[in-house]
Amino acid sequence: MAQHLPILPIILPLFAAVLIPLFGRIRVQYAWFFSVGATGFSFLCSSWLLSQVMTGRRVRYFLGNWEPPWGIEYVVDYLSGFVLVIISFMAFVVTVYSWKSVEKEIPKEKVGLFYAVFMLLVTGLLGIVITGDIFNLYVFLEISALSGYVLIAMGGKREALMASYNYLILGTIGATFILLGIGYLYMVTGSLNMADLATLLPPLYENKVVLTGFAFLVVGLCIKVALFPFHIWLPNAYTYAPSVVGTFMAATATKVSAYALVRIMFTVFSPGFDFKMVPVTEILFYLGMAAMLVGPVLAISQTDIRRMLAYSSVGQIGYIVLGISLGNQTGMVGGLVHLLNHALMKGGLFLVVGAIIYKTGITQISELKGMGKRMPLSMAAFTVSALSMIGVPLTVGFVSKWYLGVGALQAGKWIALPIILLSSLLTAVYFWRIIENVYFKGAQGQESGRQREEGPPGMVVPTLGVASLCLVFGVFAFIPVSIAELAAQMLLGKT
Amino acid sequence: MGRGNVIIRFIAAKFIPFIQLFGLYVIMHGEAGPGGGFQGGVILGASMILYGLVFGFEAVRKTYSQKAGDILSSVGVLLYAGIGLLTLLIGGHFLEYRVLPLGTPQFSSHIGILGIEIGVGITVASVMTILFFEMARRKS
Amino acid sequence: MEFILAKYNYWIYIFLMMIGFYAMIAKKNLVKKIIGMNVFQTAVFLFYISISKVTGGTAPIVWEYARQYDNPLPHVLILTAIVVSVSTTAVALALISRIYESYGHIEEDKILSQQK
Amino acid sequence: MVESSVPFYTLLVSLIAIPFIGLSGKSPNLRESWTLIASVIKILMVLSMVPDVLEGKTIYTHLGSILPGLDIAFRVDALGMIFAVPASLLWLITSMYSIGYMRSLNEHDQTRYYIFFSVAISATLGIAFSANVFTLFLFYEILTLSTYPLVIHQQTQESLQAGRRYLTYLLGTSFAFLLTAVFLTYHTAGTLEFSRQGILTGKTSDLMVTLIFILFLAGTTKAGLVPLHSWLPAAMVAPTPVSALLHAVAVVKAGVFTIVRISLDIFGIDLLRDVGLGMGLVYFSSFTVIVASLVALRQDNLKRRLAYSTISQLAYVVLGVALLTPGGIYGSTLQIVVHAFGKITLFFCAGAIYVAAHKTKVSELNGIGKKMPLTMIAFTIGAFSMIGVPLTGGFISKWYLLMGAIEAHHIFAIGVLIISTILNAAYFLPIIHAAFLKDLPDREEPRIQEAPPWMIGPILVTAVGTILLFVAPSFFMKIAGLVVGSLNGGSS
Repeated sequence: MAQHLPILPIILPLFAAVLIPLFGRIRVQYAWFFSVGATGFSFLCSSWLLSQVMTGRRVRYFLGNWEPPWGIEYVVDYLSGFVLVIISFMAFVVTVYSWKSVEKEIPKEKVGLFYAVFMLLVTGLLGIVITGDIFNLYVFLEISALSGYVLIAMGGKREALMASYNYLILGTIGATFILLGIGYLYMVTGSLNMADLATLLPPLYENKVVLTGFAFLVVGLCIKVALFPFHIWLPNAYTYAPSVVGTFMAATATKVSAYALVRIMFTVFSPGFDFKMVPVTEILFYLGMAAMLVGPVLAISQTDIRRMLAYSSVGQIGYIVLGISLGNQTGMVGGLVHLLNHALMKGGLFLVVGAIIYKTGITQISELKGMGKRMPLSMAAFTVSALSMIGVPLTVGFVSKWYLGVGALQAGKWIALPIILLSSLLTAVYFWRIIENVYFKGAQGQESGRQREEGPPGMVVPTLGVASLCLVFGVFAFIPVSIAELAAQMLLGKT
Repeated sequence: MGRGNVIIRFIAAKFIPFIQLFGLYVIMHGEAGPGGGFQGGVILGASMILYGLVFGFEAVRKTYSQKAGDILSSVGVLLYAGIGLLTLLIGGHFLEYRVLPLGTPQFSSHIGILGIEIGVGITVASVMTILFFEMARRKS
Repeated sequence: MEFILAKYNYWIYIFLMMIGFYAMIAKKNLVKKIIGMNVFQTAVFLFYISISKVTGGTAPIVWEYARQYDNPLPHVLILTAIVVSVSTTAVALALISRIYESYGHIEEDKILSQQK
Repeated sequence: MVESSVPFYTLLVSLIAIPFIGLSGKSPNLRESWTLIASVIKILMVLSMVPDVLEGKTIYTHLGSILPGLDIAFRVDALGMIFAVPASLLWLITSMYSIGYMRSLNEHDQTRYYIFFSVAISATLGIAFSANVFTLFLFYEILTLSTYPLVIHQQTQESLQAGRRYLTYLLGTSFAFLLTAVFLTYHTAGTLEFSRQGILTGKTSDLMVTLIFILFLAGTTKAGLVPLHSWLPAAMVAPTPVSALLHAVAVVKAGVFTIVRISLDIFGIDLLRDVGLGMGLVYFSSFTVIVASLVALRQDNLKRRLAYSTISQLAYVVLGVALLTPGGIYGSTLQIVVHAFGKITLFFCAGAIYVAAHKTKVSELNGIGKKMPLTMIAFTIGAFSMIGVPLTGGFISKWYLLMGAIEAHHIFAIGVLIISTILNAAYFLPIIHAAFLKDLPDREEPRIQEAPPWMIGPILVTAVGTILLFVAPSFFMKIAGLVVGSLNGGSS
């Protein structure tokens, strides 16, 4: 059975997605149980896969036992194992957390549908990560995107509909570009398997068709990643989605697209191609830095806390892209570790916001006064995550920043260093506004007046768990970093 | 609704069984020639839509309730995934039909693919129908 | 001229694609955008199908005249892509109908003016 | 070199106390006794390391490394000790004083206050004991963040405003410049570990060294060097014990200590001299000394006057190090201790005046010596120490600073020291004059009206301490001697 593990993380949520509409009719709670079970096992399988990979073995799985390049292949290597664990972990945490929040935000008759689609989203995201087939990647990308559109539209406000629609239009443009790029590559190589493409492509690097295909792939993925200036779909989508969906997508969706970008750039194509033959990393470098500045600046001007976090995501994506584009191992490690770190930080922040909305319905920053006393545990988690985002030492945020900074210096790209630090400062500005409101404003002399309104344990425990991981991986940073280092070696090792 | 021309109603009534039969044929034929679950499913779904257009949605709902549609769409996927899981449990890879214990590997493959196609067909047909009726139900 | 004629399939698909792309970006009507999206996607499907053609090939079915046959794989891929496209369209139309219910418009600028 | 975990436990003590403080928020007596117990244990632990340090040994703890090159490690040497001993001693005294102050004024959120107080002192000792730039940076940030809630304790619009400035200056510059400097140091030197010979020697161009040095200076805003000083007067909105802590024990001193540490152990005296950075630093700090004193002259708010005095006094420390002579560094190290005792006395007095008489302005202090004789005598001692009058500790440090300047044949520095002494006298003596020799305003009757004993006690202790530093300075002089001795290729 052990050799079938690679398929399990994908089909468990898929099965759940199918079974939930059937059993959810009997009792709504079953939907939650199935989801938790599926994501939980998915996480266990992913962790097991990662541990397998860490022994130095690449795990491959042929669907239907059709050998590549004919059949579809699932590959788990350092990189995909790492991302797989991140995604399935966040899926598990968010699902556990979701019960109360969904109960409140989604009409009862739609809860079953909600969980079914949510599981499809998880399936799609995990599929993107694990697949070794470039067309399969497109299909999973669309599965996740479609379920994303549906989930966002379930947000209560009518703005959610327009947000979902705009996301749909831009997402489809991106996906179609990707499809077109895949077509170009297929046209000259006749293969869709990533590993196979990697051996077939190098002699064709001068070919104009290959270059065009590459360009379409990168642009399409940049839209999916929401890299500045393709980020316009993101803020509304995260703001108006149901809080569970906003949390999960903020923590994982763009990361997975970033993973796909890395895959295309470094596995299908090679570092030599990216850095020497086309100016793609150069462009990504500057776009990443632009995102790092624009995101926080826009975040500062927001009054809605979720929209602020969404713009902050735009900035954080810049870090990941910057790390990828630096072209040395340190920078790459920074970018890859930030996949995990940002998932934890942003996940934690959105989880807290979800709890606040559940408990009080507050979405405006100015209304958060005195929240530090009303929801002390949640706000503690928020503070830890926020400090992480700023990049205070001993939190995960510092680890990414350190690697990115050192990587930038090693690459001789000095300009990146002040940008990274400036971005941290801007991040500090918009988070400090909240922390000041939460702890130090209003409610003077009401030391015992206001009673506690902490969220239910089902929400608080996952939140605290994620927030404490921000600290754990900030102190024991060698754990994710060592995996990311192996992954970076693998990606950059080929010439 | 449903008050269409008598010719249309007569012809539709006579045609729908044949359309459905053809849909089934396309599904069953999928593993050996042009056809398959998608195409067959769409044809089946189209027959339901035609029925609805001509005789009215209430008529459709009588024979094919919304609940049935919802369940069928899940069942189709379940069939697909279930066969995949079955092959896993038997010891093959996911969707490796030839390990199914049905005599020769060729025959097993035939049956396996057929099962998959039927699953796809059910899902596609029911989803098509659901989509159409959900859209039509919204009288703006 | 030779250049244009020899690659006519690409010209067709690029032309269609640009029409669709224009409609997606420039049209204010939400439904027209979706129509544009369909044209846009179909153009890419056409591209796939056209590259699968082998000169003198027949349909990829085992029959007596089958010496050389077209590449069936792109067809299969596009079948999947069509399903994706249909689903996207379905989701989009469902969204539009709900947008119409809650805003009373399907013109983007009017909706945006309501959101303010 | 001695391997020992004591430095780490020393830090941990006040952190362990935090949950106890937090849980006993309902009964103030219990809460405050936790604080006091922790501070006593902390002092004992710090003192327990003194013998080793006096023998010239270094105590080293490697706690773990976050990433390759980023170790959390502690190293207790003479320089660290000279910061840690007064800091931990004065923390105990400040805690006692806080009890009196906070209770007299019936402040809100006292539990929060004591918790962050404890974090702040841990961070301060962390800075004193850090063995590399990363650990230093880490505790530097923790100190900033943990003192923020103390600064804005009033939670008024004004204090939030001041808090924002506090953070912008401290957090902002440390992230913008200090972290950049850390990055560049790591990039050029490949390590962040402190070393007596400096770690940048011969690694890079003079230009780069200058750049890194300037970044370090700009990033260490805590030192309050002009023109990056304005957070300090703004932070005077804090409760007085906090101001005392900020100035005398923790924040500003941590900044100055950081500059000293980095100058000596990252760059090294030789490198600074070769590149000519010492000279630059002399002029820079002299500028601060003079300007801050001039500004202090014009302040009417007592605490603000004291704040500018701090800026000026602590620039002495930087000045002394910048001379790059043994005498100068000797004087600087002593100045750290002496100023701590003197300035904390002054702030305590300011707090006592506020609690007992509700006065905050210098112009209101006429005749206050008749109402609060003990307080004002202590104030006088503190002020004399600031000026450098004999019989107070201030004389000793100023003497050695002057010796250092003479040793360096640095006429400019000598001039600065003399002028600033005159200025110090000019802004302190009028206060004393007004307090004792002028008449009380008509409405007030001259009866004794001192602050509560919890406040008077600490004031007297620190005042006596200031005098003791003149009478029996041998302990600190010995440590200072070790600091200087280790410069000449001594064991690190």
